[in-house]
Amino acid sequence: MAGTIAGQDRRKAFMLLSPAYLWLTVAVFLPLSAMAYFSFLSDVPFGGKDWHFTIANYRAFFETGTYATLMWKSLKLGLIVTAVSVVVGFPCAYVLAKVVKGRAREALFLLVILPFWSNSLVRIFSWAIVLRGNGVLDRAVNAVLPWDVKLNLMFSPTAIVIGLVHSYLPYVILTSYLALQAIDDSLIEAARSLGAKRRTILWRLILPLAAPGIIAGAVLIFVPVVGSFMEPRLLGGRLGTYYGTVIEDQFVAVFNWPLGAALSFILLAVVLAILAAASPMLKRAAT
Amino acid sequence: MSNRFLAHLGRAYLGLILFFLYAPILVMAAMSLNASEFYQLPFKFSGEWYDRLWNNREILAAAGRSIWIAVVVTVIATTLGTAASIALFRHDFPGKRILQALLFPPIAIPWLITGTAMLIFFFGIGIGRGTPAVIIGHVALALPYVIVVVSARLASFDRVLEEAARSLGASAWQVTRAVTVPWILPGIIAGGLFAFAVSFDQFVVSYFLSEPGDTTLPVLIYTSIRKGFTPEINAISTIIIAVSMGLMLLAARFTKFGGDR
Amino acid sequence: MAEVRVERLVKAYGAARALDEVTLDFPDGGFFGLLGPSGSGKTTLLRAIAGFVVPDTGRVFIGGAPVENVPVEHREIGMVFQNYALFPNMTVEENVAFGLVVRKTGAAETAKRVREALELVQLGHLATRKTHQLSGGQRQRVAMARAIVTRPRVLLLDEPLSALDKALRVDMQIELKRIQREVGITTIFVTHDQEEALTLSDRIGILKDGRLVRHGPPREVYDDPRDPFTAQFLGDANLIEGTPEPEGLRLSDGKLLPGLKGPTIAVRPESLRLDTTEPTAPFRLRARLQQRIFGGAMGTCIIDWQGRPLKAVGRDADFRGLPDAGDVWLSWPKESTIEFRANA
Amino acid sequence: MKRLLLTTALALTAGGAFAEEIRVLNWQGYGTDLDWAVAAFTEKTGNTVVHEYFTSEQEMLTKLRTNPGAYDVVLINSAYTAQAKDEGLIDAIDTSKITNFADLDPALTGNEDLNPGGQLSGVPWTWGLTSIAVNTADFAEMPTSLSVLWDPAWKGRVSIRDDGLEAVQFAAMATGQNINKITDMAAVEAKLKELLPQITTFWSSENDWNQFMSAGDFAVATYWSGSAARSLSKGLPIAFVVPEEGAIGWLDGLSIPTSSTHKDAAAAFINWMVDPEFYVKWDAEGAPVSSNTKALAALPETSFNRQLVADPATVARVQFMRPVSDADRETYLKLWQDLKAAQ
Repeated sequence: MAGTIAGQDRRKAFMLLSPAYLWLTVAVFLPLSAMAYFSFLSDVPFGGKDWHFTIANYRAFFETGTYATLMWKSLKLGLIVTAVSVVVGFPCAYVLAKVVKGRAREALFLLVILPFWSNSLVRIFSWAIVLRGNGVLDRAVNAVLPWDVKLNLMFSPTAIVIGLVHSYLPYVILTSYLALQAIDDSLIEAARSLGAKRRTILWRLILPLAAPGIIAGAVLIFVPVVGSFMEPRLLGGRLGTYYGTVIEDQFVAVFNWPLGAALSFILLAVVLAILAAASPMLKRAAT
Repeated sequence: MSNRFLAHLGRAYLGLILFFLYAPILVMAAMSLNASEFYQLPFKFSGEWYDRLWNNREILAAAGRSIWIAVVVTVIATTLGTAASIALFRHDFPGKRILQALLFPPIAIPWLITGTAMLIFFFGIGIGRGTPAVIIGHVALALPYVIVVVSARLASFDRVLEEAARSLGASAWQVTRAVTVPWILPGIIAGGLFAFAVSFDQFVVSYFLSEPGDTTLPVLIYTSIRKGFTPEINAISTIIIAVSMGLMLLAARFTKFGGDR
Repeated sequence: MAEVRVERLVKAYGAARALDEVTLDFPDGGFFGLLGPSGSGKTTLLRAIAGFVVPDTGRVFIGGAPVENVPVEHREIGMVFQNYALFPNMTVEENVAFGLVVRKTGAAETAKRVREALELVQLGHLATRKTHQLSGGQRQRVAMARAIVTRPRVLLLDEPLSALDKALRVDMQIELKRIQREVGITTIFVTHDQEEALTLSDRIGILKDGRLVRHGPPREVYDDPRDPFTAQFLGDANLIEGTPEPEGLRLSDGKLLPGLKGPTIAVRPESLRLDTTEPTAPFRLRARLQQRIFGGAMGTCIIDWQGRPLKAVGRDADFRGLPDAGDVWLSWPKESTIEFRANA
Repeated sequence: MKRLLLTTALALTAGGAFAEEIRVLNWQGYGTDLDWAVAAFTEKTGNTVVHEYFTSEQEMLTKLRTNPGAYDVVLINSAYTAQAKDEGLIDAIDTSKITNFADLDPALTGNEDLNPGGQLSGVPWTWGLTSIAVNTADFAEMPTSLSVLWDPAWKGRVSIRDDGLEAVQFAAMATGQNINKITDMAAVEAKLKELLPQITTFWSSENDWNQFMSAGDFAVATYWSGSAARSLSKGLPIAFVVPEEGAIGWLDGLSIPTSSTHKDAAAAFINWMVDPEFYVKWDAEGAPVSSNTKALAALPETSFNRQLVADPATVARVQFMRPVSDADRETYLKLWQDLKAAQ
């Protein structure tokens, strides 16, 4: 008899939860399973093609150094972009959360996260206009400096990093800001009353307390950057071949979906391994 | 170094970041008013690209489709996400932690992988590419954002209010509607705005899932960038950024995103 | 209005039992106080009656009908929560009207009953206020009005006055009693404040570790607590232990208390008399006065008897003749001795 | 509104059929998507045209494979026609529906690459050259050799298309080989390895090319003859060069996908595309060489194409692209990918 109300309770939870999970099943879990299946095929199983099961797609990754090189290149890009975003974004979040007060803070905060609602592709393309040789940046620099400068940052890894940092910086600012704002000012005052220096307060108090926010932001940046292909293509020029662009090619041009699936799974495994290694910190971030 | 000096330094830094964030957007807007088709400098003012935009059926259709899809995605993702957040907040059951963790693959897996996986799956089961596939994908990507934002708001909700309402005879649905939802409404609105932004700006998943001739604006922009780009794209982007900023400012008046006290 | 009965209610959280075989009747129209230390299960019992807690086994009846499978919203109860749980997004009026609105009561009827309920709690003039603009006492009244406006069969109060300061609490006790009498509704309330329980209730129940240890009218329970825990929890009690002998209770100092069974008896502090000379009363002990505490009209003496502290309370005037410290005689009338049933 | 009604009425009567929307898959800015041409077609037949673009033949094939039913007309380089036919992506052409067919150059309609299995599967449309174009602001004297791509003086201002096959073919020409029968792959690889550091970025469309060229990013880049004509007419300071090593010749055909649901309208569109009326006007803006002999005859003497075709020395140097075997293509793509990845 006690079971009925508890049972109803469980049914209600189930009814509220099931649409979301059903959706994720159709949109994420089943597709990932389908992709796992595909990664072991020799060719796409439609259009009347011959196919059989094989592990050749995974072997391809290890047979030449090409894919591993690109994987490392993409991981490095992810790390650099994440690091730059955190180093640039955290002080910005700190100023917003702890220095600026009142309505100005609200307005500035909005300004920082507003680019979220503008198209990231267009922003990347804008960088192309800015960075291009004889483009806006070169002209601006030459207008200020008396001697002739040719920066021509376009089509270089630097251009890719600039574009990606620009795209993802608001994430780390947002998460750090929320974490910093939750730190009670009286804690900082208490530390100062105990004679702590600014630097000590930063390292011993603020950074540890804000770490969950910083890490959450870092994950939000690292994951998409490792898989990015559009930014390297548009800003990287001949240097714009990354792991993501190779996967894109398999799906869009070469039509070797099984190889693309296998390459995707290897990337997924690497990303999940990295997230797992960082999970003790992530757990703190989740709570 | 005095506190005041540091505060000034901080503000200057903030200004620098804002400049970094907005400079390319401004350049883009400026180029939509530049006469040269090839973004040549020096700048020569022209409203031609806006004129041409009004006659560009393809861009306008893609923009309309993007907005339409984003609205549908926002409604679905906000509804599902809010329901799930409330259930996770209200009920305790075995396996809750695992279920919660399962909500986040869309964030923890690069979009490239989710997008290509969806392409394979939808192709395999016959849905194929097209708007339904795009909507299914976008909702999945937006869900975690809605759940995070709504759950954060729910965390500050006193459950006794729900009990009070039930003791007064309100059914679970009435409790949700009259007490819980009004309280978390700012969270729902913020979550909805995120869902809209995720969908409207989503390129990767749309790129793999949208059907030729039926693409969303970001996909059209990407193909245009790679296959033939005119400043009409700058024009439409400028309009969109201006409109979305206006909407955001409006929304900001009603909800406080920064959690400002 | 209806009587409430719970039968052999059990609720366990892991190994701990919040309710352990509790059986209790709450008479129709009565004001029943549930009392106990924190963690004794009193709130769990109240929430089980309300329906927020689903008991593992046992039954709950309201108005004679079993309600274990009736969800909260259909139990026709009114409840006042510890911090009132007023809906922050609604005005006073809207809060009070909520129960009627969800029942789809007509607009005119709703308005009339809301007005009546607010009049009853004397808040008619604040109807359109937002709840965060109210003082603690006003909130408490709104919560009351909201709970009774639906004319529930039972009114459940969860520490309704604990959030108020002392002076206000006393006022509200009187107010609560008045409202309950006017409405005549079966009321069950939870408190850890024994004075409040004694003041308000016409019956009380005392819980310990999930078990109901004693229940009945307050005076009866106070005068005859039947077990040491009740005696000590409700009011104050000096416990005295000894060895039962055929002619009486033999204490550790060799003294015999004739006619008492033991092994434990209790004496209320206010029943103890202190003298410097040996009194004639049959129950008297030699002890040592350790400290006299001045408390205005009333005073308290801390006494050491056989290494065990005892307490005596009386008018300050009664203690005037005593030294600040030193040997004294304790005595009490035979009829003030509390004997426990367990001894029988 | 009145005009709209009128055109609709006209369209309905003129076309004699219900107006259909056909989808064309082509390179961006390559003839089929000219505003006036599409408008004229709609006026003639009542059918409307929507475009979709690709940036490589590989992508074009994959788009056909993964979007059945999405396209009605597709432009396929004759080197790829057989592959598309083999995969069942395109149908044989019903030449009776193309009234201008009789005027097409029989050498082209009979081209064996367009007739896999002896069935015409792509209507020859245009042909042209892939060679190099230079920025005349940088070159006082026109280069005569492909080696200009490897010239250290232009390091960082060279561009080619991101296409494995084409890259390999250019390297083959530069090493004096036949592009259709490459024997010394090691030389090709070494040559490409040398070329990559020269490159600033890859171009992927005519529009792209124009933007980079006008921004000064390119000094010398591979280019298509038809596109060069168009860029010239838009006023870009460039010159199209056929170096002594030769140029890649290509023949583009228009095909109808098997999955098309508007085959009659598609045929009508192809017919319009080989119509002299269309071609003469297109050539004025810059176009490749038409397959229609009447159309070519109607060109003015000064036409870029007339001059190009007129020089027998140039024509002799052209190596026409032939279909590539699957194995060779895989080798080329792999080589190209590995070289790019190593950058």
